[in-house]
Amino acid sequence: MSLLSVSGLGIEFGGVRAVHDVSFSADPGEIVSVIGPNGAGKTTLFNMISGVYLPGSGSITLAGEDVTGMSPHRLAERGLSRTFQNLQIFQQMTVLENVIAGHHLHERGSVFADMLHLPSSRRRSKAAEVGAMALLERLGLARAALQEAGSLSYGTLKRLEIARALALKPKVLLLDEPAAGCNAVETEEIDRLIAEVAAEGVAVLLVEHDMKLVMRISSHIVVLDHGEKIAEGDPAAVSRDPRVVEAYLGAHAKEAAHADG
Amino acid sequence: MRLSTKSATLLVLALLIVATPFFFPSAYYYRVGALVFVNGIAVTGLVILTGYAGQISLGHAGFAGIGAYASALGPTHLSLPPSLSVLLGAALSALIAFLVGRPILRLKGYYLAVATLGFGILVSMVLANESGITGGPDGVQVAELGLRDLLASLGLKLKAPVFWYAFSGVVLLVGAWLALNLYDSPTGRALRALHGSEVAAKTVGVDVPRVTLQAFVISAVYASVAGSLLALQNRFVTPDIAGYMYSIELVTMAVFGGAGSVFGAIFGAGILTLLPQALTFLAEYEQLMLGLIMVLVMIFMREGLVPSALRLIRGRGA
Amino acid sequence: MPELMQFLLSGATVGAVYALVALGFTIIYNASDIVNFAQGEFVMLGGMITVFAHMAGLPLPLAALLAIVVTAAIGVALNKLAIEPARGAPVVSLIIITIGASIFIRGAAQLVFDKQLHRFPAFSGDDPIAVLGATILPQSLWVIAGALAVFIGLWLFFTKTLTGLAVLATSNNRLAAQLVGINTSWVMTLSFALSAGIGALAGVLVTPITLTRYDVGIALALKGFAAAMLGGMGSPHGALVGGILLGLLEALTAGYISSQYKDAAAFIVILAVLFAMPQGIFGAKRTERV
Amino acid sequence: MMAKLTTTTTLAALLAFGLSGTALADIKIGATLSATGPAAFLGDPEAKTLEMLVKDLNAKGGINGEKVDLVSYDDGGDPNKARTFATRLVEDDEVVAIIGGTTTGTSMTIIPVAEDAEVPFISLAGAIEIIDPVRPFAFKTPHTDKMACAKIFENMKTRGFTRIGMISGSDGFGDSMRKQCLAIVGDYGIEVAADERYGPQDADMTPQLTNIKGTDGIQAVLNPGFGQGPAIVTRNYHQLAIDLPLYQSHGVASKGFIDLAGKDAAEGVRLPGTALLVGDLLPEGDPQKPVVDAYKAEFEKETGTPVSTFGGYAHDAFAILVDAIKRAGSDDPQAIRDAIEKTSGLVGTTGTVTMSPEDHLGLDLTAFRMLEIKDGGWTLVE
Repeated sequence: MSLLSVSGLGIEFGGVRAVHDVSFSADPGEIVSVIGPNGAGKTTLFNMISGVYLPGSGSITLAGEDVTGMSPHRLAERGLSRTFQNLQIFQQMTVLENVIAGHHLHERGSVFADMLHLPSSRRRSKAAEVGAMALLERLGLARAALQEAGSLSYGTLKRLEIARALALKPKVLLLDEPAAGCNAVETEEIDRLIAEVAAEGVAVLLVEHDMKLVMRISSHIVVLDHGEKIAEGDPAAVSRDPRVVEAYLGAHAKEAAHADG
Repeated sequence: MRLSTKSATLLVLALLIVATPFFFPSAYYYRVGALVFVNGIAVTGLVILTGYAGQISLGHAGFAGIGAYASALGPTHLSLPPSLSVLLGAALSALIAFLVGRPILRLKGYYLAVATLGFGILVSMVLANESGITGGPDGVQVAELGLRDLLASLGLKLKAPVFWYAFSGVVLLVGAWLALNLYDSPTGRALRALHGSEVAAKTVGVDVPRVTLQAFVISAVYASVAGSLLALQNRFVTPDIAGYMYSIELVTMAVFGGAGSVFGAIFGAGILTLLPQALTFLAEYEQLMLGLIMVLVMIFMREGLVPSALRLIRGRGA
Repeated sequence: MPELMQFLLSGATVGAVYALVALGFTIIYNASDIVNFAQGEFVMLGGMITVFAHMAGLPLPLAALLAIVVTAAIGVALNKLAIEPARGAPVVSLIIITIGASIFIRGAAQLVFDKQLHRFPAFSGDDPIAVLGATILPQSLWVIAGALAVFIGLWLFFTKTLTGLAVLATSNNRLAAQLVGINTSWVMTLSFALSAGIGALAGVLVTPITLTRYDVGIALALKGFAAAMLGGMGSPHGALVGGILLGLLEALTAGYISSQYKDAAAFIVILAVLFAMPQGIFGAKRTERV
Repeated sequence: MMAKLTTTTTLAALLAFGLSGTALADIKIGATLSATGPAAFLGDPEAKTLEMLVKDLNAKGGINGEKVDLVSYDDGGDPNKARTFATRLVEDDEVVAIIGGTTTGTSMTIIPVAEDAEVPFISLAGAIEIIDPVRPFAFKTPHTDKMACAKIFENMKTRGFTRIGMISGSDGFGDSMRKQCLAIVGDYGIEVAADERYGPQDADMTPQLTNIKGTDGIQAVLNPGFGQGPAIVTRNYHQLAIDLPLYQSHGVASKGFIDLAGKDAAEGVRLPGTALLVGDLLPEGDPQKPVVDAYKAEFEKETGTPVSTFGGYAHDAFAILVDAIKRAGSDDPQAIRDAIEKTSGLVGTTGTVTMSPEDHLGLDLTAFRMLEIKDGGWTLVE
């Protein structure tokens, strides 16, 4: 049995099928990439898996439990964490606070203790802060720790989101275009990081446009087109699949090449 | 050594509370000071709700009304001492905030604004209509808190405005301390996180309905305590205290000074309480000026007076 | 039975007043997603300017026209001076801005005009018209007709005219609207002018019934606002139906249950509707984008 | 730290600058009135009246040769502000007496301040609570609501009515008067068979009036309230063609009411009013005639607006105070208080005032006149 499995998932917006009958699964340590042209429904799929959208049909199972339609914070409690294509940073908080907030599930406690500044509250905060600092070090963000997040560059914020998502100590991590807007050096760092995280036993779900990155690190690829799954398999098999080449790779190869410049 | 925001805020507040009386020519200034503190308490609650959690309420005067009437009616109807009545009012406000907040906080933005507005109006309507219990629109008298007499019997005789200045000042300090503790705590971070991005807050595990409800209940208790203090020092209360205008004034004070900062919001309460007193010869223009201030601050200093000013100072320094 | 009829007529009269105010909210909301808390002041201005222009010797129709034009100009000024400079501000700020504007307008009105109650003569006299054993004043018919006319006008405007579609497009996606060549700044100006003008027209129509004073705006805005929410923000159907429903609700509560708690009953029903249907009866559902 | 220091000094400066006082004057009288806000239509004429009277008095040489200085604040009808201004008047401006409290709510918050500071206070609000129980320093000039009720019920009794309907505003005035009326209505052998309410800003009262109309055996209807409510009630009453006598309260005793209700609708409406409204109808020799005629002429000349009962309350309060200071021969608050309590036979616009330690109002029912509206004007019923 897989850690995460999605079966027959679908959703409509105003009668338009955004995602239809998509099934796949992911195991611990696996990196599953979801690829497809723009508008193929990748982010919508992520939004359903992470509980942001309520699926119209199908089901999602996490560690054997049916979690279809469960709210995001309950999914977070069950070890599912994510980043966003359009950044969702806590702008008014410092970089460090953003990552401490990522530790919410580990640091939360009685609101009375928090207001009275009781030792128990301070202990929780301190532990979260230590964990957050470690993550910032790992992602090379330690120097920016006390800066307000809103003042940072796009690439840095992308890494900050990953740090925040990791703070949850997730079993399943959904990364929505983690390398978008990053330069070559940053992309390589992210590449390394994803591999590391997977190696620790986390199931990573990845939406990414950088094909070289996808082909290099994915253990399994799911291809979407017009909201439907058109192919699935390991990178070699997918890249050979004629439907994929026709629907996607042909067009996208150019795009990727262009992006690489 | 760099002072933390918390220590700095508390220190400055304490200094202001203790030092300004040396400049007071008459007891009347203590009265104004006490009003600043009472409004400051209510506004600190709004900092938690609006500044931290990003939720608006145009009905918090309703909770001030509950607190005020609890301290008025507790002694007459339940034979409770006024001090216990204040606590009862706070508990009642918390309970009502808890019950009302659950459904209301599902709404967002304008809908939340109107729902809270409606709640406040309902409270003032009940206070005005149930005249058998509440004394109706003309109001009801409030018993003496008794603490002043106690102090007098111990040899410390204080004029009413002086006593209320000191008492409200202490309550404000405690309220500010609690709010500042919350800011830098797990719950505070969760609130500020959902203010920044609700969806991201959810995905890091923040139970948004739960923490917004906590913020709503806490801010209701602040408003309730402020209402009680106001009623007790005025010795009389009318349903106006729960009215729409007082709700708006509270929000304006918070936003004017800076809803994101406890000191800013209290500062806003101070300025907007003092202005009408300083400009009595312009009383005719009071509404005009209040409206103008609200518009201008929101356009030119979105974060409010104090945070905008601090940003400017820091920007220069860097 | 005549009692019920009287309650219904009363509800329709009051409801039409609320509907007119609610209709004023729709345009600005549709163009900018802003709920204009100063809408009630437009209604007040419509009434007060007419009163004072009429007292100064202008014939009533001319005074009313003047009131509508001046109020529309004030609406445009509000947009230019307070709303446009605050573009992109969070909802909380916009709420405070429009509330601030309403307090400002009220403060100015008490200085420019006075603090007394006023009215001017009803358009078609005060002789009640009998309907099935109940009565209604001719002015109520004017208000009801006015609400219907504004509703039909708005409905045609939003569905049949290019300008109306441009307003909707601006609300949906300002940037995209600009890209397809819509002058969004002009659309905003127009929306505020129209909203203010409709508000003033409402003021002109209702003043013989409700009377007017510098501070009548708040109560009217709150009721109109509640009506708009009940029906669904931004929908002319919603404004009309919401207004009439609210009026009927109040009249029937006052008639059959308790005149003391009719306002409370109305608010409770609205809150209940909002919890069941957060978008109101006719409101469009919006999906949050991530 | 710099920034914080600046804040402190600014605050102190603000306090010191704006809040500190007016120049020393001979006799300082304070007022806090609701010249703006929801009760502005009461407070505005009151404020104007006081201003006018003080100017006059000083032009005539003041009291016992000393000039009067009026310190007047606008509390906007907010009891909280009223209390603050009262504190300011006694603590900072150090006035010898306070006039004001336009509404019951504001008056009730001023009372504890005046009592604490032992400064006489003359309220301009209606509720009986202000002077009952009698407090040493609290006085008032308007008739109580209870007296208005009594006047109305007396009139109803003479017409043989035993069963009436009531429709009251839910504002402070309407609510208080409703309570007072219900408390004494039984004494007149009258039964209230229908008891309806309306909100202060309601636009249509036909449902309530329809219910009253549908109640069996009702002989007359009473509408305690002020503001737009009574005007709309009167119009709706006419619209529903209810042919029972309609009584309004002293809360609408002004020419404006007839204009707002409309001449036709207001025809035949009765209400208890003061002599001020009917000065020209008073017989020569009526002691109030010269007083009301003088005040009316002067007020209308000075402000260009018609005189109202409410301005008259302020007129009387000022007259009582000036008379008391004259008799006391000093501006010591305690002496003034004692003199006010001994006020006797002082003719004001509301009536002839004779106070005592048990009565801090000093008016009786005879001061009220039952008026009836005919052809858009007032007529005396008696």
